[in-house]
Amino acid sequence: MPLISSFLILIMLIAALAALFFDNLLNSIIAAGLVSLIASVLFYFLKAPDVAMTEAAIGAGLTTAIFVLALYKTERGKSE
Amino acid sequence: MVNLTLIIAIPLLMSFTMPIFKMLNQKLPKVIALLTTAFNLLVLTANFSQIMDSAIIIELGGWQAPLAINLYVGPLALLAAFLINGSAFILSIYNLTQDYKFDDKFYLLFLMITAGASGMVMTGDLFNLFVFIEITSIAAYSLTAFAGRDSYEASFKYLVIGGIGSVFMLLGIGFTYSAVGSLNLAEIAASAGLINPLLLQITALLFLIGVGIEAELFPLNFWVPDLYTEAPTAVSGIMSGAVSAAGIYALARIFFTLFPAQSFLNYLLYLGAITLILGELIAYQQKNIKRMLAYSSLAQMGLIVAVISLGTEGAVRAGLFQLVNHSILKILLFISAGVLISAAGSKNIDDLAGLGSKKKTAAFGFTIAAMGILGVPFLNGFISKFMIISSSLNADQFLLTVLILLAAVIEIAYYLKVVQKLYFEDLKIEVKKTAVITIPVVLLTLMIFGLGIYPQLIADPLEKAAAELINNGSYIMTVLGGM
Amino acid sequence: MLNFLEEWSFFGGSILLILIGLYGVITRKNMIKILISLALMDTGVNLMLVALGYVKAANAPILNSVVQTNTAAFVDPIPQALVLTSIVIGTAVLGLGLALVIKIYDKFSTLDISKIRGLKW
Amino acid sequence: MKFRNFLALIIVAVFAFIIFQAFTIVPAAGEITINKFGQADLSNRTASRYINKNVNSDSKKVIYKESSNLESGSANIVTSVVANYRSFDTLGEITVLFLAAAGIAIVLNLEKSEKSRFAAKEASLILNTGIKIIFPLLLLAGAYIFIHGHLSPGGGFQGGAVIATAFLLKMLADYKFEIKEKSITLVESAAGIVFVGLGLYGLITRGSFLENFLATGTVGELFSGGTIAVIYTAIAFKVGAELTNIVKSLIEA
Repeated sequence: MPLISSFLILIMLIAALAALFFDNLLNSIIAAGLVSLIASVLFYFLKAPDVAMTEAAIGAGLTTAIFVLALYKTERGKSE
Repeated sequence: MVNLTLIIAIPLLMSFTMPIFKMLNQKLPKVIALLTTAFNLLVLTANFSQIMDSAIIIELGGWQAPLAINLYVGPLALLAAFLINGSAFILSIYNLTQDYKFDDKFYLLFLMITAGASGMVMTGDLFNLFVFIEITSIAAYSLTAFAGRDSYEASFKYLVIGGIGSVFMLLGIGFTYSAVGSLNLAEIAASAGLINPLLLQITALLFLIGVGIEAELFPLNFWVPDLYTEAPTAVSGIMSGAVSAAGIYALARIFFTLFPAQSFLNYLLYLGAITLILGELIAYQQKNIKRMLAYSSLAQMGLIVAVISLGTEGAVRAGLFQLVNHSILKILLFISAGVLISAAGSKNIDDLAGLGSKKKTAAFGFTIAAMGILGVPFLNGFISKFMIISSSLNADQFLLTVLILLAAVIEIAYYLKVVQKLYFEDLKIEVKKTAVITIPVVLLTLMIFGLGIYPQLIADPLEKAAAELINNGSYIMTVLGGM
Repeated sequence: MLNFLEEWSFFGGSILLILIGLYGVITRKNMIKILISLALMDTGVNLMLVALGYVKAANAPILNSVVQTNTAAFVDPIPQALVLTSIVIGTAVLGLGLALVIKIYDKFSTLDISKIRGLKW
Repeated sequence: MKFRNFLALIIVAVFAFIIFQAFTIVPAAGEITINKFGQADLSNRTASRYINKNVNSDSKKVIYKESSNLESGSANIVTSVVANYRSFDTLGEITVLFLAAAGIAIVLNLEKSEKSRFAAKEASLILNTGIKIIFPLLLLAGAYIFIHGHLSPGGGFQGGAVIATAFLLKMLADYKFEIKEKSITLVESAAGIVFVGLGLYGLITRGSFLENFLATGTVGELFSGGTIAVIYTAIAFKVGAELTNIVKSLIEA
């Protein structure tokens, strides 16, 4: 169990760094969504199913969606 | 006696209903805002004598005091709540003459910034404090953006720095809860002596970052000038008069009641002194009148924090008195400056030349308030300045005293520059039609003279508030009494 | 090794996430990336809070047909409740921030803060 | 540019140093500090009162589907904290969301610019049919989540978020689908009024804001928990409406 969670945390940190250093904003947003998604699995490991559900629905789902919407309202929408 | 929860509950109810009011009648939102703030003042007045006697604890949800969320309203909280709701009331009168686009949303945000700040000063629970800080800041971000144009950038800047602050504050809450096992301020204060000193320092730093943003403390205050410059006048007024007061209150609560230690207060003293001097120096160079007021506001906040963190009873009383005066004076300055700006159609101080003959009320208001800040005798600023200097001398802080006097000199220079422009230069521009602000100016001027000539009006609450702040034992006893 | 991982992975990971977010907020010039960094910080601190309330080999704080009584060991429910609140608040702040970003983009046609007057910091 | 990154690294390193120190503290005798991972001691935390449901009443054994008329009747303890013991925080939190929704609407509509709705102009048959099936299912799932909030994981926020997601998908897939702003506002306001109204009713009848005034029933039954279910329903409607409002503003900006 510690191995699985440590591995997930490692991936989460890599995804977080990737979110900062990707050139493409869409990739960044998706990486940030991945961070939230992994966080929600980690919340489940920490015996917090309520928080896991909220993080998955709001953090990983809706937040990513509004980021993408904002992206298409700005750079992506006007240049292409 | 009326239940003090209503101060938060009624504005909440009114904000939620505001869109419906707007559907009923276009004019209703601004009237509702005025009535709600008036109602809050009445509730506070009704509880005044009781609180002066002994602090009121209100249990929320019917749960016993230290175990769930409770409100704690002592003299200090009462003083701050009066300031906040009084500022909101006066600015609501001012707002009657203003027309905002989306006025239902403006007024619901305006009410919530008031309720959020009142909640900040009344709550007795650490996480609840965080929630109220967030309510206040989100309302402030949105209200800042209300002016359109350049205000979006100011709002974005504030949002980012506020977001970072809330993360650190939340981390501090987590550490505190993990160590103490409770979120109640009194319980934390009771076991603060047991916390490992290093952990205490780290937690205090985290809270300083979180709350220092609201209290406009150096170096977390670089968003303030932009915000005050770009936001609508009523918003600058409420931010300067109410929100920063709530921020100072929260800071004082954390560093006097929660983690009382002289070493932390010393750091606060340095931070406050730096804020004071930097603020005054930058204010002196400003050409934009609102920016000048913003930096002057920062400097005043620094002064108040520095004086309060001297930690003696006289100093705390002087600092609190200065806080009251600052709220009154800055609101008057902001609304009269707002009228002058719209009359001239420019924020540049040079363009305001000669307006003293045309916009008599506004120019009069600005002058009186400027005199108050400078500490002219018979105005309220004189007495608080006097108290501040004597208390800092009593505490053997000569350097601080010199700094305060130096700051006062710089203040005189830049405020008199504006007054001189208003009255002693020729009118160069075409004067535009503006709103009438007679009632708020008269009310505020009365307060300035009232407190200046008869300061005993407020002496008793100030004394009790200072005593409450310095001795946290009574706070702990009142909340945990039954345990 | 396993013990070390068990003890430190959650605390270390969440603090690192906060710090990565902080680094991003300070250094990134793209406004959307600044908000992404803020979201990372939020996630990190939420993870931290829940991890502080974790109890080894305890149950999720829900009574059900398997865990029937309050005498069983539970993880701390309070940080979980706080985190529920904090997640929603974080989303609210991000939404408002993105709305501001859209308007600023309308004005300057760029997301780069170094090219926007009044946003250089 | 390079200097800025270097400075940021130093700031981050300082913070890392400060914060990590908190975890390495070895407390002296009698001192308290942060608990080690997995070793939170609940017995002296407020949480134990919430778990044993003995904040106001005496300690007794709580048994699933047997104990009744407890001070807080929810089987999900997180729910009883969120919607009962600390419901004032929750009221504050939905207020934050409400303010954010209002702020977003202001910011995006204050100065009119040309608006283009972000949605699929001509949805394919598969997308159209898919969304027709998924939309009611998601609404149903959302409702299930918040109605069972006091029994199983989930509750008002999660249910509200799922409902908002349903509307988001519908708005993205169907260009003609529009929600009237007025109806969202009414739902938002009504749910908020219900929440505060519950609080005020508790204040009037029981003497404390947000105090529970309904029977709490038997732990684990659907009809239990007193006002928790009502509060969570109000929260779900409010969160759902607010998130939908935020998404709608962003889509139509």
